[in-house]
Amino acid sequence: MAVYERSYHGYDGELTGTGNRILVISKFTTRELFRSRMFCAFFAICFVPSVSFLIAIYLRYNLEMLTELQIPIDEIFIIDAGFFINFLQYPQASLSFLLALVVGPGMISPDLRDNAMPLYLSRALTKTDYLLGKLLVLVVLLSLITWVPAVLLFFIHAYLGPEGWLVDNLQLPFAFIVTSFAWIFTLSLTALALSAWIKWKQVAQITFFGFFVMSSALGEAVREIFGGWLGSAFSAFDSYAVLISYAANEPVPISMPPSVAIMNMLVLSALATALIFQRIRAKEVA
Amino acid sequence: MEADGAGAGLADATTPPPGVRNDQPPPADGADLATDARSQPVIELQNLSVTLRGHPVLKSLTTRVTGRCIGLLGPNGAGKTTLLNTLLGFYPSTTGSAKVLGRDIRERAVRQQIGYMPENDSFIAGMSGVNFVRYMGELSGLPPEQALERAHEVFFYVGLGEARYRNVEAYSLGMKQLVKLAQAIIHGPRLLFLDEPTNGLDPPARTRMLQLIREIRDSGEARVIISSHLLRDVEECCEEVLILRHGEIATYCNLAEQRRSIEKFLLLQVVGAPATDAGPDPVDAFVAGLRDRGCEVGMQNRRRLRAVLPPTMEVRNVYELATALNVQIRGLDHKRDSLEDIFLRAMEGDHRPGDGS
Amino acid sequence: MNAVTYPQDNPHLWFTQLRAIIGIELGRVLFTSRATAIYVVAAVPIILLTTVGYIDNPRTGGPITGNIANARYAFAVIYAGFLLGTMVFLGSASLFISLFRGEILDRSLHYYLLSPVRREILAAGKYLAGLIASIGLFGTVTLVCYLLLYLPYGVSQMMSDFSSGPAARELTLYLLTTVFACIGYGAVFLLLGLFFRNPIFPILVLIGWELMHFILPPALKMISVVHYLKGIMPPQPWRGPIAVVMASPPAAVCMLALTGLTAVALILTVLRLKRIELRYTDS
Amino acid sequence: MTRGNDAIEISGVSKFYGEVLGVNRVDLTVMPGITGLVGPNGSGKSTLMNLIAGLLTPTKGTISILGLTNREPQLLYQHIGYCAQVDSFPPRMTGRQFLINYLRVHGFDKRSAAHLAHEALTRVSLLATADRRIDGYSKGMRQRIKLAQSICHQPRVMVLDEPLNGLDPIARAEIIDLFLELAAGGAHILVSSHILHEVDLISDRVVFLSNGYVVAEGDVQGIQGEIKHHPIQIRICSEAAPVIAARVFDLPDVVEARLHDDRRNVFVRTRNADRFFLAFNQMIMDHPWTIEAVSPVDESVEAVYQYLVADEPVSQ
Repeated sequence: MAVYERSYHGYDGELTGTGNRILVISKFTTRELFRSRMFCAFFAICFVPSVSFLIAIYLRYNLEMLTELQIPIDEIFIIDAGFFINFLQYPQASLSFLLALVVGPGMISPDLRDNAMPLYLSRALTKTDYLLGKLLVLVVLLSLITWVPAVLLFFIHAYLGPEGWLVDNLQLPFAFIVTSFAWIFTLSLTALALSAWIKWKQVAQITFFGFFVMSSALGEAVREIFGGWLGSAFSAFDSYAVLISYAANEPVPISMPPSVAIMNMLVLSALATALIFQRIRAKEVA
Repeated sequence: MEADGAGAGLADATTPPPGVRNDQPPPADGADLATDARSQPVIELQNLSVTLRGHPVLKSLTTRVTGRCIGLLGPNGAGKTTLLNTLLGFYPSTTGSAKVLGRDIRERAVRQQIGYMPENDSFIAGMSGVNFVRYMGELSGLPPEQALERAHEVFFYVGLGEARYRNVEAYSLGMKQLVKLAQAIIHGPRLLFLDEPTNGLDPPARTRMLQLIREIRDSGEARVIISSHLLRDVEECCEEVLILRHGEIATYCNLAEQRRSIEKFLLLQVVGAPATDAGPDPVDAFVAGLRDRGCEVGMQNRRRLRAVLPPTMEVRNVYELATALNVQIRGLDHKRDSLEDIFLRAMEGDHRPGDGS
Repeated sequence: MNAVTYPQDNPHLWFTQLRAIIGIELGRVLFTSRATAIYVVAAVPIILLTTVGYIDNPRTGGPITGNIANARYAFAVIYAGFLLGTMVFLGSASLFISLFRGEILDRSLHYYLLSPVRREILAAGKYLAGLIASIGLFGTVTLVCYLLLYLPYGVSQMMSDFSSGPAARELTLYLLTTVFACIGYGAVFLLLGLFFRNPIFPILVLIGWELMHFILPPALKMISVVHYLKGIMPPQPWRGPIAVVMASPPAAVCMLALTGLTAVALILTVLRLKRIELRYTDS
Repeated sequence: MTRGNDAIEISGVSKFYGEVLGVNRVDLTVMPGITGLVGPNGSGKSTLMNLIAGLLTPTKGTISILGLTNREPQLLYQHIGYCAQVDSFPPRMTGRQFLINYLRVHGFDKRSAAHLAHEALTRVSLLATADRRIDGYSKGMRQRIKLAQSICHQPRVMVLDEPLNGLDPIARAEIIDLFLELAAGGAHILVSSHILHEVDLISDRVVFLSNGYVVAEGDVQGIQGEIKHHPIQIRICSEAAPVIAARVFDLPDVVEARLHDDRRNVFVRTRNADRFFLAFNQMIMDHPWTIEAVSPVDESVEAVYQYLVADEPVSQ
């Protein structure tokens, strides 16, 4: 029989290396994100287009069901590279933008507003670890709704579809992965840069929303005056569309040269990264 | 500027006796610390200077801090927070160097052994209390299972057991301070930096916080540095005090040694019978009587007197006068140097109020 | 020596207070870091139209906009889509919302509420400061952009258009539209800023409302700002879906309606301000 | 100056935020001088101060400050200075500009505003840094500029929510002297604070709040006196403690004497303090004891606080 009086004692268990701090930050940030039901619902909606495209592919190759519905198969369902490009260009591009709008600004702003930076920095991790941890979350989430479903649909179609289709379309998945990563990094870095500089999450969201809306509105205005492709140089969405088609060597919908598209994304990402690092150097703490 | 006499004398002092609080008997067990932990200095500064935005804030500080619990004091803008932030690696030191627990502050691993409790409210929104502390634990290197287990342990230890599943931003001010302490001690650091731990707490919460700090200090597993403006709180926990002024060390001394007790300086709390219209008010008569006997008497307010007895007079004579005038001596104490006096002495030569850098 | 004259002895006290509030608010709205976004938004169209003025069309060698009539048409499209739709709308949104919601987020509104100033004067001071800033900024941008159209065609063309051509009337209408857009959107955003905790909602609410306005039943059209702005703007040769639009009332009626809408919004603002309760400590 | 009556009348005031209780049925008359407001966090302290400052309107009951209410703010706030606990300021402003702007909104002309601002800055000794931007100020300086803002228009009522928070000892002493000076000038000063010994030192009367109710109001001694049925405890420290412990039972109303295990302190509990102390004086005359220290354990504001408000121990 013993009486354990509640006195303080330290922790002498084993400690993990300092390398895994980035993963710890990503793990907890993701876990907190999925604790809100609203976000889970929104994230589920982001998968609706992927599922519907899957069904489309499945139906295409199961003729019996289609014949009863008397739908002329060949005219509607031409599943080719354009099919996947449309998948990435329309539903997934805007959904990934909305996801970045919802998640991105909330990455750093709350920590700035609630003065949580000293809690991180007083531990054995640097601000770069913190930023990489947050960036990783964004990149993973955005990948899950851009190139991951695209590549999956591609291989499912290759499996179901005609022989030899896989061989002569092999460059498609790589095109999807490369261009989607460019798009993901542009969105994530811009969102993180705004989140790192603006204390209030809502204000960062407006600025993020305003920035993209403004740039496409500007693109419209320029197209009105100049015509030609100069207008779409301002819009990141058009750049993404051009890059996908170009990488998949399909006819490019907008006459903008792909180099301008790449430049648009590079400039945006570089500017955002510079803003983030500027925030790192500024030794503001509490 | 070399620290004044008292401070310098300490550099080679032997182990200072456990702190004697002003009017409570000394702790019974006289915590027996492993001697090696005692002699190894907590913080060594080698003319450390820090300039922020072109403004010199710390001016070549040199000292070796060895106590178990050290109070960091100084007027606003003296550089307390800057010193803390420099030791934590937030600000780069302009010149000179500093060692914490024997390792240079530029090493990232040194922060593994430090626990830091920031001054202002700081938490992560949307997280439950225990989840927040567990996250901080894993960030300090604890593996996931131990982090969760340890999070619950420290939560119960700081007395927040029942609120651990609620969100931190719904906590009261006192609970936020306790959860900040919990995240600072979860990884069992060997050195704790507490920035204004009792600021804004109501009396019961303040007592509990001071009790926790004393327990951590007496456990011998961690040294504590407290930066605070509340001198009574520092007096209750700390054995040593480092006082900064204008970015320099004004005093670094051990509290017990500094408390010169002045026998003849009395603090009195008196209550006279209600002033009947017959004679003068008893309390005024009492004061006049003391002055007749050669005492200097200062009246803080109707109830509180300060009296300096002449060599010839004893406490007994005071009671004689009180009995004669039917005045009750509700409170009597020999005035000892409180931390406030040590602080004011350190500030001597600084008559410009509100200096602020 | 009592060098101080107390407010009670100041005959036109409310005017002094109004001037003070306008001065303070103008400083806060135009010269703080938050204002940079508005300056960027205002600079973009100017830069765009200057480049248009200088660059020649590679094929024809002449100005890109072909002839002045075509230029004026291009301006109409840019004005409706970009200048009015984005610059004035988003610009006045961020400017007027920050007047109250900005101060609540910064937790500095209590300094006003604790001053002996009538709530009517406080609301009026803030609104007027917002108006001066927005009309000053966006009005100038509209004027400069319109004049920039004439860059490639020389001053003579401009002079003749103004003296005899349609330019004078068109420019006045554009300026009036901008002014009334600031007045209308300003009052609405000022009010929404007081009600909504998260500023993003009022902006989305209004965008949705304004975009849907042409499919709204006539009764609901009455209370949308863009409906009246259309009445003031020079007639638009609309293309695309927006062409099918209910004819807006004549310009004078529109201006009156907008002023009425503004008055209602301001009265609601004052009522809300009278009952507002700030609890920073444990909010 | 409108000559309202010279008191703050709070009659039957309750304040609810939805179903959350702020304060409940508060009846209080605050006369000129310093009134300390004490109570744990969440006891309704801030709610009561915000009600008096007019930032909140009571759900039930009325508050009249010098005869005015917050329905006519243009009159009320000429006489009220408020120092919030939150330290946040309009952006990009120097200390002096902040004061001048505040005074201009009051309706003072440029010259009077500059004069009053200068006077207030001198009083809180912030002249040296008056023309630097507030966001460069340290915590102590921000506290002083807030205090300057609450006194610059020479109000007759000052509502100060933890005014000494974050100030260093020197600044605390200066600001306390300022309060005493203002109170001497006939102003009402309401100070809320958690540092009990400071509240006891400076306030003429103290209001104890707990869970939204006013549990006691008056000067500390008066309150202590009224808690008659609770015997008070006195600590006597002397070499002759054991002997004193034995003999003290001869004195009237002594109910308990406990010797501390260091045999130098004895804790005596008596039902009537006045009679005990007078008898104790006489007893010392009759015995050769040398008294080192005597301290009323219960008379301090900490003890009264613990008895009335807290259920946990509150150290001296």
